[in-house]
Amino acid sequence: MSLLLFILLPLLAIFLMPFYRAYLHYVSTVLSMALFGLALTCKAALPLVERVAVDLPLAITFELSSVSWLLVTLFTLSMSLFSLYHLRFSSNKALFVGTNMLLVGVIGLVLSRDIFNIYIFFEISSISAYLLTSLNQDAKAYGGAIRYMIIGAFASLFFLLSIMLIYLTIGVLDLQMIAQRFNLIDEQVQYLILLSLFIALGIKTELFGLNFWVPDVYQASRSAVSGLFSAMLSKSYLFLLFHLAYLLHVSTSQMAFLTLVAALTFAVAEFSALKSRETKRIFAFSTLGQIGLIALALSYGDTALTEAALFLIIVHALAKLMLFLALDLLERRLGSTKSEIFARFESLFLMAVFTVGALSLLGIPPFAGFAAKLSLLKGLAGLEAYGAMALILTVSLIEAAYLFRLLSGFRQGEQKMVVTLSPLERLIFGVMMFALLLLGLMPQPLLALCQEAAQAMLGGYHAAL
Amino acid sequence: MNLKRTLRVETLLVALLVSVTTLVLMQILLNLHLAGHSLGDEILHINAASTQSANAVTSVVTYFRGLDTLGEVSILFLSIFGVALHMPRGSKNLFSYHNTLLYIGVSILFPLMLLFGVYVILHGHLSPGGGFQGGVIIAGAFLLRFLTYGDHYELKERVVSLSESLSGAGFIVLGLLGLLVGDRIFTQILPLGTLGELLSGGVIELIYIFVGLKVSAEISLLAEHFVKAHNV
Amino acid sequence: MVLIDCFLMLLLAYGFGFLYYGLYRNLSARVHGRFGPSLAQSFFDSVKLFVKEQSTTFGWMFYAGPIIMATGAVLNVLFIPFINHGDSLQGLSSSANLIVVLYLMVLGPLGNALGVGSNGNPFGVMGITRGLTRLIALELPFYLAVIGVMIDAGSADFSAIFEAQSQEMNLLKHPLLFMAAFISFLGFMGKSPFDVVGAPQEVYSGPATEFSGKFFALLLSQSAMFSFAKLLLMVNLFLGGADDLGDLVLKTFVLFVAATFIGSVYARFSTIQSVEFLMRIPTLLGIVGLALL
Amino acid sequence: MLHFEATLLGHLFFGLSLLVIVALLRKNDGLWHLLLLGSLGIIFYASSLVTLFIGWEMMGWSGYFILSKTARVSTLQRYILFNLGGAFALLGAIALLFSFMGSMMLCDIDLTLLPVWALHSVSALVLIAVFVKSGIIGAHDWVVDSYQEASPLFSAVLSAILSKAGIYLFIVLLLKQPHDERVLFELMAWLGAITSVVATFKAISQDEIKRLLAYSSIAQLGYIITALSLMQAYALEAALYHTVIHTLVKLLLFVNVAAIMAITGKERFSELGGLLYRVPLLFVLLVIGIIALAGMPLLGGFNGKFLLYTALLEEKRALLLATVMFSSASAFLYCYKLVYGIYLGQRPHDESPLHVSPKSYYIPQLLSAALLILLGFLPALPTPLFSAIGVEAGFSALEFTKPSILNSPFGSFNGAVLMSAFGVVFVLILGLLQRVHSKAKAAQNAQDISYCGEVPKAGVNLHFGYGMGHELGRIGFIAFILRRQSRRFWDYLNLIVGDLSILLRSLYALGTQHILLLSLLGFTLLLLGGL
Amino acid sequence: MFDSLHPLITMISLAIFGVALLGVLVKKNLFKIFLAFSVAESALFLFFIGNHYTPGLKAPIAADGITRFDPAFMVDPLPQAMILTTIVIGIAVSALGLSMVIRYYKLTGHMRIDKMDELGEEQ
Repeated sequence: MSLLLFILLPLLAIFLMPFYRAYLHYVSTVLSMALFGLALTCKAALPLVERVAVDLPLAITFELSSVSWLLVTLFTLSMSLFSLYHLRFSSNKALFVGTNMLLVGVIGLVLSRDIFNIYIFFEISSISAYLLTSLNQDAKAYGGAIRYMIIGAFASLFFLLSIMLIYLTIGVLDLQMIAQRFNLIDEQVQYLILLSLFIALGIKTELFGLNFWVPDVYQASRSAVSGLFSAMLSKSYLFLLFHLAYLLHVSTSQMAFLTLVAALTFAVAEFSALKSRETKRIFAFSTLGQIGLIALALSYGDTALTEAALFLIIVHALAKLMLFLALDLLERRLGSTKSEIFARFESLFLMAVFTVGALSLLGIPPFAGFAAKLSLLKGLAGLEAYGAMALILTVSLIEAAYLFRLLSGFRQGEQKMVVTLSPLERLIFGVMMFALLLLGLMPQPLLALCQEAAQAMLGGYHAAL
Repeated sequence: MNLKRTLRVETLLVALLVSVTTLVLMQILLNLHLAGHSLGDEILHINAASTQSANAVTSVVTYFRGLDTLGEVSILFLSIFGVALHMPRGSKNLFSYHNTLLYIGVSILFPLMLLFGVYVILHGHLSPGGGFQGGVIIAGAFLLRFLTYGDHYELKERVVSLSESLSGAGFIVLGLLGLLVGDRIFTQILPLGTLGELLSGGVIELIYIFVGLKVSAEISLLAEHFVKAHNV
Repeated sequence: MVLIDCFLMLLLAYGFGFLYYGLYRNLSARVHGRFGPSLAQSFFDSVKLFVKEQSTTFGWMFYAGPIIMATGAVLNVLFIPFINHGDSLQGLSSSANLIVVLYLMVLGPLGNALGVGSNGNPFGVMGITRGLTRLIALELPFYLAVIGVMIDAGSADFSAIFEAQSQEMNLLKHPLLFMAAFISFLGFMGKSPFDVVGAPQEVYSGPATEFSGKFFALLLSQSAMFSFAKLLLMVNLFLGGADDLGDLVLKTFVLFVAATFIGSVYARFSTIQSVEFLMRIPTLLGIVGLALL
Repeated sequence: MLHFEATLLGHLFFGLSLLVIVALLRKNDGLWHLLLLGSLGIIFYASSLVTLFIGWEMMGWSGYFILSKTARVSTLQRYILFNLGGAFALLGAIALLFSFMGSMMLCDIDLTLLPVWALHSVSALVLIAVFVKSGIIGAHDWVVDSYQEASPLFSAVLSAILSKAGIYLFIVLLLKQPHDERVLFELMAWLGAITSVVATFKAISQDEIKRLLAYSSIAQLGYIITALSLMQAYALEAALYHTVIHTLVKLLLFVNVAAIMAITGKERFSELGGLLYRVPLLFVLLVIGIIALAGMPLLGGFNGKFLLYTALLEEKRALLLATVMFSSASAFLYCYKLVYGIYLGQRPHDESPLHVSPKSYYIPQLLSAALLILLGFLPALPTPLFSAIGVEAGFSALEFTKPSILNSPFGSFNGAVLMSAFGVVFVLILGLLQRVHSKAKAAQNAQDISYCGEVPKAGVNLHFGYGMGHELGRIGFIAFILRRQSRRFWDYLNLIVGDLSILLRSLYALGTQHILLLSLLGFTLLLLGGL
Repeated sequence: MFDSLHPLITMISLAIFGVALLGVLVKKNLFKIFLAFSVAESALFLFFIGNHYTPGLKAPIAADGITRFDPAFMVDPLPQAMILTTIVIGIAVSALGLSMVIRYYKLTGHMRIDKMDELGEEQ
C-alpha cells in the first residue's frame, strides 16, 4: 500500500488511454470508485507518512493525515459521482484526461508535503482546469479558458517566486523543515514569501480581491465541470492555503487580515449573485460565498471552527456538485443555463434535487448545510466572534433571496418540457440527496471525523497563539 | 514619433506601479541572506552512494525528485493533449514549398540527429543532457522533416501515441516496481553499476529512456500540430 | 327570589325608560320653545305599534335582529345593580362585572345591525356604519374613564366600585374622568351633538329605517330600557350608586336632565366631526385624569 | 440532533395544530400538511434549541412549498425572506445563548447568567423571530399577501396555527426564564397594542375578504403579544386563552370564507352580498365567529379579552389598556363588514349560480363553533390547564372555583349565568313578539325597500359592502394610519440592496488585465504596508 | 563594487521581470501577453539560478575521467533540476495557451484581450 497509488493509478490510466479509447467513461468510473475504496481502506492506518525514493531531508514526503484523508475521500467520491453521471454519454478523451488529471492534481495538492512538488501539482491541476474550461470549444469556452490561463499564469509566477525565495533562504523544500526554520530568516523576506504565497494561493482559492475571474470561468465551462471545480479544485487550495498558514505560524494580525478577506469574499459574492440571471454565475457566486465562509472559519485557527469548516467543505462540495450536475442535465436538454430554464421544465425529481441542494446551501434544516452552519455558529459563539455571526446570518438572507428566486421559477411558465431521468441518474441524485439529508440528521459521525481532522490540520498552531 | 499617442496615461500609471513593485522587490532581494547549507549539498554527498550517476542534476531529476519529473511529463502530456484538441491536425502544412537544398540537407541530417538524440538520452547520467534534451533533439529532427516535406509527410499517429503511452506507463510501472521489489516507490531496484560507465546509475537510465521517448513523441506531435494548424 | 328581583328591575327600567323619554321630548321642546307631546306619548306610541296589524319582514334575520337588540338591553338592565348595597334590586350583577357589562352593551346593537343589514336598504346600513364609526371614538374617552374608575377601585366588580365611592363619589374624586365619560355618555344616549346615527328628525335614514309595526315597537321599548341602563351605569360609576330607590330616581334624573339640556342646545356634529372632537378633548381629559390618578 | 420532551404547553399548542390540520386535511396537499404538522410537533415538543430551530425552519419551508402552488413569486419571496430573516435572528439568538450557556438544552438556559448586553441581544433577536412570525407591524409585510394568495384552506392553517409558533417561542425562550429585561418588553407591549390598532384600521379598509381576515389576525396577535409582555400569571393565561380562541375563530372564519369562495368563486366584498338566505348555516357560523372575534360576551372570545384587560388593570397599565380596548372596539366595524359584505344587503346583479355544495366545509366550522359556545358557557374550563402551564413556567397557580366562573384578580364572571340569561330573555321576547296579534308580511326581496318613497330599479345596486369603512379615511388620524405602509420601506430596502448588488457585481465583470492590475496593486500595497 | 555578481543578477533579472509584468498588464495582444509571461518566468529562473551560483564552484557533473564523484567544489544541483522541470512546465503552458489563442482567433477574428466580452450577464 502506498499513498502514491492515488496519483500513479490515474496517471497510468491516462497514459494507457490509447488501449481503451472507446471505454474511457467506464475506466474513469471504475478507477475513481477504486480510488474511493482505497481511500476508505486507508482510514484504519491514519496517519500515513510516506517518503518517495529516499529519506529526509531529500525525499518528497507524502502525508495522509486525518484531514487529507477526509479531502481525498471527498475528491474521489466527487469524481466517482461525476464519472457515474457521465456513464450515459459516449467516451470523451478530453473529459477523461482533464478530469482525471484534475483528480491527480488536487489529490497531490493535499497529500504532498514538499513545496516544489506542490508546485507541480499546482500546475497539473491548473492546466487540467484550463483544458476542462475550454472543453466546449466555442468562443465562450476559449474566452473563459484564456482568461483563466492568464490569471493562473500570474498566480504561478508568484508561487514560483515564493518557492525560489524559500529555497534560497532556507535551503530546504520539505514543508515541515521549512516551518522549523522559517522564523530564522529575515523578517522582510518572510513577509514577502507569505505575501507571494497569499497572492498565488488566494487567486486559486478564489478569495476576495483575487476572485473576479471566477464567475466567467464557471460560466464558460460545462456545468458538470464547474461542479467539479467547485467540489474539488477550490477546496484543495483552501486546504493548502490554511495548511501553510498554520504550518508557518502566521501572526495574529495576518490571520485577522485573512479573516477580513474571507468575510469580504463571503459578503461581496453573495451580494453579487442577487440580481444575476445566469444560473451558472449564480452558483459560481454561491461557491465563492461558501468559500469565503469556510475561509472565515479557518482563519480563526480554532479547533471547533476548523471542524465546522471541514464539515462545510464536505457538505458544500456534495451540494454544489449535485446542483451543477443537475444543471448540466438541464443544460443538455434545454440548451441554456439562464435562470429562466427553471420555468421551462417539468420534472418533480429534478425540482426536488434543486430544492434540496439550495436548502442545504442555505443551511436550512434538516439538510446537511444546517449542521455545518450550526457548528460554525457554535464555534464562533465559543470565540465570542459576534460580528462574524451577525455577518453570516445577515448575508445568508441575501443568499436565501437569490436561491429562492431560482426555486420560485419552478411554478412559472406555460409550456414545460418534460424531463425524464434515467434510473442511473435517479440513483446518483437520489444518493446525493439522501446523503445531504442523512448528514443533516446525523452529523455526529462525520463531525467526529472532522474534529479529528481539525486537530491534525491545526497541528501546533493553536498552542502558538 | 508621437509619444502622446503611443504612451497612454493608463500605461504610464501601470508602468509606475510595476516600477514601484520592482523597486520594492529589489530592495528586499538585494539584501537576501542566502542559506548557508542547502538540500543540494546533502544530495551531492549521497549521490555517489545511492545512484552512481556522474551527473548529479540527472540523479536529482530522475531519482531524488523522480516524482516531480513524472508530474512534469504529465503536464507536458496534458498540454500536448490540449494542443491536439484545440488545433486538430489539418492536412495542409504551413511550409509547403519545395527546396532541394533543404531536402538533401535534411535527408543527411535526419538520421544523424536521431542518433545524436539517442546518444544524449543514453548518456544523461554521465554528461549534461538526458531524456528531455535528447527527446527535443529527436523532435527537432522531425520538425526539419515537416519543414521540408510539406503536406505529404505526417507522423503515424498510432506509433506516436503508443510510444507516448507506453513510455509514460513504463515510467510509472518502474516507480511501482519499487514498491514491489524495494521498500518504497521510485526506489532503486536495479544494480547501481560503476560510476562513469554507460550501464550505471540503476533506474536513472531507464527512466531517462522513457522520458526521452515520451518527450520526443510529444514534441514532435506538438510541432506537427502547430505546423499543420492552417485550416482549423 | 332572583327572578322576582329581575322582574322588578325590568319593570322599573321599562317605566323609567319611557318616563324619561317623554320628559326628554318635553324638555327639549321647551328648550326649543315648543310645547312638546305628553309625557306618556312615547309609551302610547309603542303600544300602538305593537298592535299594528301588519309589518314588513325581510326574513328570519330581520325578525331576530330587534329581538337580539332587546335581549341585549334587558341583559344590561339585569347585570347592572340598581342599589349600591344589600340584596334587593341587584339582579344578576354578582355573576358579572363592569367589563362584561361594557361589552354586553355592544351585543344588542350588533344583533340590530345584523337585522338592519338583512334588508336591502343602504341607509340603514349607513346608519349602522355611522354608529360603529362613532362608537370607536365614543368608547376611547369612556374606556379611559372606566379604566380610571376600575384602577381606583382595584376591581371590576360593582360592589368594589361602590365600596371605593363610599366616602366620596368619583364625580368629585376624578372630575376629569367624569367629564370625559360624560361627553361619551352624551353620545351613547344619542344626544346632540352626537346624534348623527339616528338623525331622527331630519333624515329619513338610520338603523331603524325598514322596521315597522311590532319591530319598531320593540326597538322603542328596548331603547327606553337601554337608556335607563346607561344612566344607571353612569350613576354607579361616578355618582356612587343609589342608596335607595329615591336616591336612584334623584341621581338618574339629575344626570338625565343635565344630558338633555346639553343635548338640546348643541347643533349636530357630522360623523367625522364628532369622531375628531371625541378623539381630542374628552380623550385628552381622560388621559390627564388617568395621569392624575 | 433531536431532543424531545413532553410539556403541557407543547401538548396545548400541538393539540391545536392537530385539530386545525386534521380538520383541514385534504387529499391534494395532504403530504405537505402532514410535514407541516410534523415540523410543528418538532417545535412544540423540542427540548433543545437546535431541535426547536429545525422544526422552525421546516415549518417555514414546508409552508413555502404549500404556498408556492397558488401565490405569486413576489409574495413567495416576501414570505420566505421574512420568515428566514426571523429564523436567522432566532439562530443568532441560539448561538449567542450557546456561547454563554455552553449547552443547547432548553432546561440549561438561565438568562440571569447573561450580561446585560447579551440579554438585550438575545431578547431582541428572539423578539424579531416572534414578531415576524406573528406579523407585528413593520414585520407584517409578508402576512397579508401570503394569506390572500394562499389557498383558502391554507390561509386558515397560516392564520390559525403558524402564527402561533411565535407565541410558543416567546413563552419557551423568554417567558419561562427569569430575567430582568424590561425595556424591550415595554417596547413589545406597546408594539403589540399599536399593531392591534393599526391592523384593525387597515382591516376595515380592505376590499378582499382574506386581506381583512389577515389584518384581523395581525391585530389579534397584537393582543397576545401585549399580554405576553406583561410576564405575569394571568397575562399568560390571557395570552394562552386568546391563542386558543383565535385559533378556533380563524379556523372557523377562513373555512367559512373558503366555502363562500368555493361556491361563488368571488373573493371581494364588492362582488358579494345577500347570501344570507342561500347558505343560512354558513351565515350563522360566521356570526358565531365574528362574535367570538370581536370578543363579545356569551362566546369564548370574550374570555381571553377579559383576562387581558384584568391583567393590564392589575399591572395598572391604563394607557396600554385603553389602546387595546380602543382597538377592540374598532374591531366591531370590520367584524360587521365581514358579515354584512358577504351575507347581508342586496345581492349583486351579476350573481352566478352556486355551483359547489358547501357541505364539506361544515365540519371544521361546526367543530370550532361548538367549542366556542362551550367556552362561552364554561369559560374557566381550560383554566386548570393554563394554570398548570403557568406553574411549569414558574408562575403561581391561578384561582379556579368551577368551570363556569372565570376568575381574575379584578373580578370574575359566570359564563353559564350570562348564557342562560341571554337564552331565557331571547326566548321570552321571541314568544312575546309571536304572541302579539300582528302579522309580518314578507318582503318580495331585498330590493323591496322604501327608498325615499320610490322602489329602486333593478339595475341600482345599493349594496354597501364595498364602501363600508371608507369614510374612516376622512378622519385625520385614521387616514394617517392608513397612509403608512411598511411595504414602502421594504421596497426601498430591496431597491438599495439590488443596486448594491449590481454595483458589486460589476467587480466580476472586470477585464482580465484589470484583475491582474488589482492583484499587483494589492501585492505592492501590502508589501509596502508590511515593511 | 560587489562581492559577487548576485546583486547585479538580482537587479537585471528583476528589471526583466518588471518589463515582463508591464507587458502582461498593458499589452492588448493575447500572443504578446503569453510571451510576456514566458519572459517573466525566465527572469525568475535567472534570478534563482544566478543567486544560487557561488563563484568558484563547478557544475555538479563528474567530468574528468569519471571515476570518482567529488562533491567538494560542485554547485547545488537541485535548483538546476528544479529549473529544468519548471522550464518544461513553462513550455507546456505556453503551448497550450498559444493553441487556445490561435483557436480563439479563428473563432472570433481577433485576439485582443480588451475585446473579450463573450462572458458576463448579458448575452
